[in-house]
Amino acid sequence: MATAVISTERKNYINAEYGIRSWLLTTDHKRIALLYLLSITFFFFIGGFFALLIRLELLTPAGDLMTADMYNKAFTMHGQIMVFFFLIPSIPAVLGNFLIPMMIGAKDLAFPRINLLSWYIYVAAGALYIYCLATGGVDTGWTFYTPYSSLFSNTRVVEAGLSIFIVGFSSILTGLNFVVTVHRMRAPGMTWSRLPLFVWSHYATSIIMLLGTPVIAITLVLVVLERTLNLGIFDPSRGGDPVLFQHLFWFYSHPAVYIMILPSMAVMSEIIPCFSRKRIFGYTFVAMSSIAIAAIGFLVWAHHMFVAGISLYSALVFSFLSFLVAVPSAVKVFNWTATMYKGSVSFSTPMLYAMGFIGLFTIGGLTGLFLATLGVDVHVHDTYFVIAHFHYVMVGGAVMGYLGGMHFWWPKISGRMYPEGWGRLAALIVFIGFNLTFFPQFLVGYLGMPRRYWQYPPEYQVYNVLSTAGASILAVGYLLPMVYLLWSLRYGKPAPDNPWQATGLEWRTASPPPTFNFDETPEVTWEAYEYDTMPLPDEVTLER
Amino acid sequence: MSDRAGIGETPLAVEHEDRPELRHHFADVEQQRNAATLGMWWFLGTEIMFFGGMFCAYLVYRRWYFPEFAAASRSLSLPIGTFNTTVLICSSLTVAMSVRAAQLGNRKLQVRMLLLTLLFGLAFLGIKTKEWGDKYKEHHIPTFAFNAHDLIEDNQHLFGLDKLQGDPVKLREREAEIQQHSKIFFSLYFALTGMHAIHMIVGVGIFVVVTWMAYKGRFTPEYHTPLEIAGLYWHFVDIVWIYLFPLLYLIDRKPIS
Amino acid sequence: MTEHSEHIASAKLYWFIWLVLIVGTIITALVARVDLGTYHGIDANTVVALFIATCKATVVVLIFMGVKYTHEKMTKPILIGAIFWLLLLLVLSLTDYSTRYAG
Amino acid sequence: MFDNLPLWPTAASSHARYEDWLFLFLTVVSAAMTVLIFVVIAIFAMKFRRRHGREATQIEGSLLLEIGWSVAPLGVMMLMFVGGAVLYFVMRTPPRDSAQVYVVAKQWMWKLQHMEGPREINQLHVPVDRDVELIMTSQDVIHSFYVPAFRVKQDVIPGRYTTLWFRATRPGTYHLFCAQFCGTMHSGMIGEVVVMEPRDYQAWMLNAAPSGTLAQSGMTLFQQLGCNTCHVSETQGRGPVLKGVFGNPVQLDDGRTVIADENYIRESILVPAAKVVSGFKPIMPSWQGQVNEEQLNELIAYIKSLSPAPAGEAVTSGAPGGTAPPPPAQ
Repeated sequence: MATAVISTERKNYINAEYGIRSWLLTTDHKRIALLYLLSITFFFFIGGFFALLIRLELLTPAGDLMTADMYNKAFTMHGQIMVFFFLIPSIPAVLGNFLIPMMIGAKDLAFPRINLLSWYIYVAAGALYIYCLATGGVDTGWTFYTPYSSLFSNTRVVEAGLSIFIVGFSSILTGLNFVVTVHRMRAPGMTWSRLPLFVWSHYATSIIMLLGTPVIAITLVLVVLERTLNLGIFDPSRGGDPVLFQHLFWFYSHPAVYIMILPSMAVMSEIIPCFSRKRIFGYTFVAMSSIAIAAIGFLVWAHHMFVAGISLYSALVFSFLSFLVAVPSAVKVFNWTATMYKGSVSFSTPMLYAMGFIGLFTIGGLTGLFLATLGVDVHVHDTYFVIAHFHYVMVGGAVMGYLGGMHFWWPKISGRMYPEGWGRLAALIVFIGFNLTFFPQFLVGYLGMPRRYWQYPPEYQVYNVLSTAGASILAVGYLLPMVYLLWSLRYGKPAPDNPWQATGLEWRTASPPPTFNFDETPEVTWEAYEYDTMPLPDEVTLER
Repeated sequence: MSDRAGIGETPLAVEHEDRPELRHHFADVEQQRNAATLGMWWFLGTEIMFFGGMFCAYLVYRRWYFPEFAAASRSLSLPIGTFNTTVLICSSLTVAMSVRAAQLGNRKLQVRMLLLTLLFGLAFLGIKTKEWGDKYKEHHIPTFAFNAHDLIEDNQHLFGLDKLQGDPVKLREREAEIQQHSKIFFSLYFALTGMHAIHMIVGVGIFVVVTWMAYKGRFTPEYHTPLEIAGLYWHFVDIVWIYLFPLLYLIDRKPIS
Repeated sequence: MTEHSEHIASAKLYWFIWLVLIVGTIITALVARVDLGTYHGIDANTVVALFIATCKATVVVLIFMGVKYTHEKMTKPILIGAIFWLLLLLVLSLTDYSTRYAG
Repeated sequence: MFDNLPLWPTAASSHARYEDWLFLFLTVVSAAMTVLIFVVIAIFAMKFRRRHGREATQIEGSLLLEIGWSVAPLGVMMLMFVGGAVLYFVMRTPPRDSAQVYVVAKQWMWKLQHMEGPREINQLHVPVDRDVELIMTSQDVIHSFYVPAFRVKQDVIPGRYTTLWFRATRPGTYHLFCAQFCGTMHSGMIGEVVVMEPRDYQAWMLNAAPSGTLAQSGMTLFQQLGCNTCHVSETQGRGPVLKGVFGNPVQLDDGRTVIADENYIRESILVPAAKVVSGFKPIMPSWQGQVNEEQLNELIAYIKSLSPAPAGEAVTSGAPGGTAPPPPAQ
């Protein structure tokens, strides 16, 4: 029966070829996106497992669940895995990879084989990291601060450093591919001002990947050499300056935050117009704010170092510049909100994630101002206030965007509809669980609880208990989509080509798309987000 | 910013039988070539930042430890350094010439120029190896029994050691400092020239392939993109050396009064 | 979409550039041995050496790498952008290092 | 459990008050913005909810609005910048006449040394209403000195000194944390700052001092390390007698003469073979890596104390107190 069905079924990128070889040697950007999806999900759950260990340990003030060394390794590997193996590749390598060629009307990325190579590099780096983890792990904190990492730590710093060095190349190659694709592969009529904002944001992200990643790559090489060959570039006992390491590290790692959040903003700029049935408010400003964030994001790195022993003058300069980067982020938030004005707003799952994103990102962004304000940063730096802040941006922002995007494009990727009711429930659970986990951390941070503490004074316990409780809710919120999205692969309703009646080019081809995306190269004669020309989506399709 | 938008009107179904080098997802050779060169330029931008991290460290320590950097820089051989720079410049010329030969469709000249490029590239690496060997003999390689005693002997005045003769404790401390700080110079020297050499080795590898392709007659006046982008890479590596030469060899070569 | 017509530079020009580069290298090496003095704490020898290096790099980029003749509009912005980014790294780091022990 | 649900940390220093006001200002602005965004989203979501095929009104955007909501926040943020910069400037500029305390951080403890002599571990006693400047360095990795109640924090870096100052305003006992991850027992690198009324502080100082002059600790250490088995007091052992050595010339076995100052003593402990006293064999082991900076200071202080105060008088080749100079033993 199955064969008969398939023979009549349209050929798409999934059923075009069969067998493991057809996946491992594919150069189809959509298949590579799925390979990335599998691998980053794997790392997300490893990273999440470490998060769970951390939260359980912090349930009580005493260090009772794990030893101090285990705890230090847990938060280090939670950070490194989540940052380098999940967040940085998440939206770009999965959704970006899948969608950018389709959104601009191309058959593939400019360099399909390099795209596959970048996945193999990711896998190689991931394997090395797993080896590092299995043979004892690493305990330096995700920041690798010298001289602890170069001289004092007895853990597998070399393996971890090399693995992150390697995964950097995966990121560089992805960025290179995106930039060239956007420049060279656009379909006729797809001018820069007609580009979906998703593409604009990814273009900005790619610039950061290209110009920032090499700096951390060489810095980590120097740390590894320092550890293995006894160089002294970052070691004060041999005339080096440990603060120089921090400069070079944050030169990449601050912009890396924008590598994580910009793609999520990219997703928002697609979802919000679609579910408000409106052209996005201030297209040019939203597009340019992405570029501005990428550019100004490089000028603010030393705000991670206000108490690290940099000069007073330097701190003033970096504090000032840090405030500037808040402007384009604020512009985006205002524009998304304004997009809903006089729209026709529906509460579908992606839109729920989007509204959650705006709220949480607002809190995450505003608390960033506290950290840019010099006198306040002195107190809250390296406390749970910082932890809360960047989780609001990276989990409340980046992960919410990722989940929203996964739901939005799931029908396109899989050709199936997910169960809408479950989707909304999961979005709600994630929102509640997230706030319960991380809001108490602002309070306990202002009270002075330092980060990376395995045991802590008992007066901080209440907040930690709340946080752990929230984390368990959050865990349910993350597992739920896993379950019903997998379920939908088999039992979900077949998705129409354009279930949301969205305007992007990716919706003008089949779900799932054919191998070369379009049967005929589209010619674009319309502006982006022309929702007045689209009919309202069929409500019956939306409700399961 | 509005450079030409991509794909032409060619329908997807048309396979490009007449152009074996054209990959399926491009509309025409022109687009493919533009994509490749653009990709290489962006990659070179990445490379600038890759070396940039080391240049940043270099700048900081050169300001901090100028006498040590100057003395250590003097211990590098200026004639060899200058000669090696000219070798690399010659290789850049032959690369440019080989691209030109491809544009003109002259296969013989192309191959000859590429072989010369390989020769110059290997010569550069050989001379570099010799320099490193000398540094090894002088105990100037960090880690391997590093000792900057000769620098201290030769540069008493530069380090102000002559003024410390009456104070053996201070003298000894200063000497220990000089050991450390010149080791930092050599750490950076080996990091920078080592990374440059790795790029050279990769470059030689790429050019072996390109030379083979040229020999097989793959390049025509219309299509020689691999040669072209390999050339861009080679020139970039040359430019890095053009900066490394004054930054490492010529920190302070003024006659000592 | 016309077939791309590449500019083919003359062999003479390439040889001339080669000569310029070689001469530049030799001048750099010779001038380094002459004390050009220090002005406002800036060592003139270093300035001259880096100036010559920049000239050499510029002609390599313009002629050998063909930026002078390219139809590609993005090459120059990329190049200038990357150099600018490098300067950002160096200059902003130096805001710390040049003032750290000032107060 | 809710008995100890603090919402605001104790403010016990001159910086804390300003910092709290600044923080409050930021919180109010942020809360207002957050509420505004949440409420607007809620209103839009409700009011423009899709029902009965409601049609959206297409709006392109508004330049005026864009400029407005770029510039207005920037203005407010400049207030924040100036407020924060002023406070930071004050924090980074210690008053001239502050009492100085030396801080040495190491994995995983704080060692504090008052100029007046008392030394403490993981505890810092300071008088109320007095400017105190900490001059800090680390023996190993980067640490960070953090007292939440004072709202001060500064990384402590090996190989250089960083400083931090505060004026405690309220007596009490406050947390001292290490805020920069420094290895296994990072979270154990905690202590307390005890702020006392001046009178109590004086009393504490008097009590603390006797147990802790540097020289006394040095003597204890001298015995613990077994130095006294060779450097016997009064009679000649395998090593030279140290009484009266400090500040005086010492004849070396290569014929040179050096003055036994701090650096000489330090070197002789760390690299004994460098300058052997004439008449002795270079048999002393090196203590490099076995005694730390502080212990060196203690040992030097002890050896100093063995020489009577007006050292450096014309004592040619021997020590006061009738001890014979070491006999040449070639």
